[in-house]
Amino acid sequence: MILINYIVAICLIALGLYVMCAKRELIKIVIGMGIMDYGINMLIVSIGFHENGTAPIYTLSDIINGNLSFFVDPIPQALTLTSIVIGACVDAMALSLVIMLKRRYKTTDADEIRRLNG
Amino acid sequence: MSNFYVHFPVISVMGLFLAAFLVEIFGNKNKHVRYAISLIACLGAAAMTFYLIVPVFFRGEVISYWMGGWKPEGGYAFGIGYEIDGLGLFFGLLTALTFLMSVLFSRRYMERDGHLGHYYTLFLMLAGSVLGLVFTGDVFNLFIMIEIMTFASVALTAFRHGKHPEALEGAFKYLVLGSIGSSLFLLGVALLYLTTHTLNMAQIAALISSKGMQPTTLLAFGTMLAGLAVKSFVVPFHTPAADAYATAPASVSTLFSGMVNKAGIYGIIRLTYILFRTMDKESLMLLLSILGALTMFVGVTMALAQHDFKRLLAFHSISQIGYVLMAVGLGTNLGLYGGLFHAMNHTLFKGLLFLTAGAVYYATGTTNLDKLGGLAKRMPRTTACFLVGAFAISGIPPFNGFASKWIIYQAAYEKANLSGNFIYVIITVTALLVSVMTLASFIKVTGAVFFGQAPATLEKTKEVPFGMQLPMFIMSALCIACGLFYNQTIVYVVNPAVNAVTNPAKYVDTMMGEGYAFANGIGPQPTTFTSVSIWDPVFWLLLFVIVTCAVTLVAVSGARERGPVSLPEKTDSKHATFFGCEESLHSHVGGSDLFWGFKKDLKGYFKVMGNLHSGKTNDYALWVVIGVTLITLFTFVFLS
Amino acid sequence: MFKKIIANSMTKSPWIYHVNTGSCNGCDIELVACLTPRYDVERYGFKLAGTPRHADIVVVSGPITSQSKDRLLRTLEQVPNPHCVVTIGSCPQSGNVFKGSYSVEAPLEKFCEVDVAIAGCTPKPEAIIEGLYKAAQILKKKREAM
Amino acid sequence: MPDILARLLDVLVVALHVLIFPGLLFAAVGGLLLAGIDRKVLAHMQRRIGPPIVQPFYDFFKLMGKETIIPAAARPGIYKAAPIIGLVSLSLMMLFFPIFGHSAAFGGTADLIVILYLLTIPAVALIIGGSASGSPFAGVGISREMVVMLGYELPLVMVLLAVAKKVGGSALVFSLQGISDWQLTNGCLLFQWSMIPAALAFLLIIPAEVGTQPFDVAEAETEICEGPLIEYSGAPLAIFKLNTAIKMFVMTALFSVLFLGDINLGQYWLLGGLVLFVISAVLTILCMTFIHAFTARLKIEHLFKFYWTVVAGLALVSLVLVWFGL
Repeated sequence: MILINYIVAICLIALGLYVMCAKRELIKIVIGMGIMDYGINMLIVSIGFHENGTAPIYTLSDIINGNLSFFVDPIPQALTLTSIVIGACVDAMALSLVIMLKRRYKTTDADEIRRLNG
Repeated sequence: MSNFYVHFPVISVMGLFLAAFLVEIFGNKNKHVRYAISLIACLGAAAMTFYLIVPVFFRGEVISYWMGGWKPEGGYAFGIGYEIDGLGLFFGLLTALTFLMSVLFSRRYMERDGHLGHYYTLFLMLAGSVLGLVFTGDVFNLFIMIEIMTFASVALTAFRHGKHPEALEGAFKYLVLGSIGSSLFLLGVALLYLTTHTLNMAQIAALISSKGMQPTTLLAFGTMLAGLAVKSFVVPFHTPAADAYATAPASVSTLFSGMVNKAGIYGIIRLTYILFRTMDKESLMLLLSILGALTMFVGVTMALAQHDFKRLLAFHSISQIGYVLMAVGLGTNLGLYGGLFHAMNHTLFKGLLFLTAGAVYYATGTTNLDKLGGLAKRMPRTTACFLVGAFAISGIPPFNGFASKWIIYQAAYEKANLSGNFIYVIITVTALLVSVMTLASFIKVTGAVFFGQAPATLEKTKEVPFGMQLPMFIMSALCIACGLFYNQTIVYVVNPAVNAVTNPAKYVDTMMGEGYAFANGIGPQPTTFTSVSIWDPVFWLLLFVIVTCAVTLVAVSGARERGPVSLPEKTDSKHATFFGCEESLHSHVGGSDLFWGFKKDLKGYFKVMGNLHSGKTNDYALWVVIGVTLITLFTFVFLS
Repeated sequence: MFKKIIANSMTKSPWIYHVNTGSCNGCDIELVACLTPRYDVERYGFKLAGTPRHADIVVVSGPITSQSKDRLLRTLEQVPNPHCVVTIGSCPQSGNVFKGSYSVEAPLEKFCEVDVAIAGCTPKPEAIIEGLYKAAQILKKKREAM
Repeated sequence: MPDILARLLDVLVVALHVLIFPGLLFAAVGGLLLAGIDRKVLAHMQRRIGPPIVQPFYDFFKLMGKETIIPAAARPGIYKAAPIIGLVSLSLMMLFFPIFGHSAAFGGTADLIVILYLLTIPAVALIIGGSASGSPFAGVGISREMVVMLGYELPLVMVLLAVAKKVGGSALVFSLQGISDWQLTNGCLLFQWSMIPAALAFLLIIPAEVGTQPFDVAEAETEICEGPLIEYSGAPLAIFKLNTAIKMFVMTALFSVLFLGDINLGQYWLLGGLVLFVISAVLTILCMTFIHAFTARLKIEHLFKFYWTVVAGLALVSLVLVWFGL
């Protein structure tokens, strides 16, 4: 169950990287960035996942008994939330840059947007 | 209130972020208000950072601060902690100095642009994020700061897209490649959390030290290292740096080279020396040194082929970061001293050079080497500052670049001698050679921009206003002072940072409670600076001045016997440039014509490099993916 | 003391800058012949300089064509003081066989002061050496008068 | 009171060292004489009589007496200061060499990397001065000067590293004093067979560093009118010519320090200076005059290729041999 999460996450990251390397359309490159982000988010959520875990509510007696492994780790979820927000911002920024590039270069083909070379 | 200064780091970071929003709210209309807010925020943050020198550098304290008072409980750190040791403060000082100079420069430099409210907002966010990055003691917080930094950098790169559409292109590449780097870093953080269940750097260091390296930890290390390498723009991740530095406004380029790529180097040092403590592995040293050597060579050779002032400086920035990485990667104390000192010097002289490039742009409206020329007569102060920067970066004694490079060469060759590995000899030779090539390409800039004959379009060029000269003067003075008094600089500024790096026990203890580090097997090992050989630039300069005085005295006393000096009064043919008997015309040897012989012999190499730097986002992404994969695989295979 | 040393040095290291103003190359070849091992003017310290800024003696050959007149005068102005002007051959002195041609401006005396004129078409290397040596002595006098 | 007198005497001795004996005056006179010897021997090799040995002195004084024309395109300050900076740093180089025992003002505080970098100052002064004069010929000249520098710097670096490793063994020795001390006990480095390629490479570097034919592409007076020096006249030109002459002396003296060791004649330091001068003269004739006499000027790309293949190859051979303990 958890293994498949990891496999899917790695596949998503690889897919994202592949899209960034191989697709010439700028919007597709941005989509690749998004896919890679989702892969990593999935990985982080899976790290905190716990089979049959409960919400992270515990009492003092649990701490004293060292019985702390029955709940899902909340920190990775917090990390994921933050990371999703950041990812969304980055994608928005990238798309706005694509719009400006389309206006100035009249194209969204990465092969033609190469005035800075050499 | 004896230790009121523990609040300073957090106030300075938050103050910069707060000011960023205040500028956006109040400063969009009134230019005085927005500049006042930015200047006060920068001055305040810088002053607080500089104040921390007293407790951290002089008294050797490590300052810790828990956000919201969430102290560690039961041996686990839950809250976000800020922790300032010598290393963090060292880079914090460089950051503070850079944004202070840049904000002073920005007032006049940016006056012709619109939307300056946004500019200062992003500027302050960039400054705050880098300061937060070096002060934070939490890995995830580090990631957030990296993301804010990338975000602000990208937006600032594209700031002048109205006049220069290439800025958009540079920004887009920077964003795409930067996002790969930060995603990888996040991946590493997640993996690290999987094994240690904490995000606090001090605790991670202690736990890894006691548990040893597991495969997951190793993978985390590999991906984090690769991510930070992308952020510090080492080869093969350097391409977005060249594009972004070249197209951003010069004040922003100063920030980039002065603090953004230093942030990556800071991360690498923190990661390898303190967090994972993997610098005792020969293979990692080899990896970092080779990466560094490759970076400096590729950077400098690409710089030789450039036609744009700022793009050339950008490639030099990459090349100098290679020096720092190589020296730090040697894993010896001397290497650390050299590397950190060079990082500091790089901030000084490269910041200065970008400022002069900005001044040239301000005065002439272009940075194309083939269109400039003869500015020395029209902008004498800028020329003088540029020469200081150029000599410093080329390592001409007695400027600061020489002192740090000199230590780096010694460190590299000593490392070669200790390890018996011939690769380090090659690295040493490369480092020495790159220095000459740096000189060569700055000669090219000097000849193409400041000396020679001015084209007709630049006849009316005037010196930049004093507001722009002041930061250049300060940086030049610091360049000369750090070169002359390099021993004192090392003892008072670099030494605390090196001690913090080699002695992480205190870092862990301050955060997690006394004795925590020792319990997890981190012992103290303080270090002192010992150079292989001696050289006293002050003495040399003294002798230089004495002899110069003597020569001048002889010259003055013999002035009657000597031939007369004939100064040009107006344009007459006696003082015109000799042109093979013809009337002298405007003729200027542009930047692209220099080094013809050199380029012809290495035609193959330059052709390949030119093709590789194709400018296509996909190609660059491929470089990054290949590089990242190789680094991760290398660490995974050779470090276990 | 230095004044004397400098004045003496003037005679011992005159550097030559050679301008051809439409010469048939006969005189030029003879001037170059002076540098060869057979005549070796370098033993007196003579040397060919690459630019008028380094020159002490400007050697002019050829009949000063109209095209080259301005260029010659411009070059002469760029030579630092003290300097001498030496003409080789008859052309710059009189115009030689080209005299009266619409495009020839000789003699050179019309435009500037000539210190030594070496006659002949072409003068022998011995004569050229003698002339240059005399020019070097004039150089010393000019220096002393400065 | 005697303390102060003793201090004053010390200062006076240092001043004498700096200005007269191993410093400015000695370097200048020795360099000019070397240049004279070079010209005389060259003339004899070409079956000429040649100028007198003191000819460079005449040239120097003559140029001092000429008018200095500062061209309109030049920056007067840099134009005048560049040659003096070159002269002073070159003459200070002589103080670094531990050739006169410990009488040298710097004792043993110099090291190879410092020397390597100080050697670039005169070249940089020439380049900056040349480009400050604003002539396009100078532009071509400085670019060539820079390419020549790129050419010889690679082998020079390798030679110096080989010396440091050979002398140091397990602990590196960068200091010149250490190198000459080692040679006092172990004999000249030149006679260590693994160092012979390095010595040859160094001999080939000297003419490029000084800029004599066939490596004088930067100042080729027949094609680019003396390159960086084209607009120079009068006293600054005289000092540049003096710099070239001192460079001959400094480079050959560096060779004798690196490969022949210390000339320490104790109280007969004047004799030591003479011995050094004789060695320098022999080396000058060997590596500059001979090569000058039977070669024509190289093209810049050939020069660069020559240094990065042949000379760097020689230096590399030495470095590898030394590295593997031979």
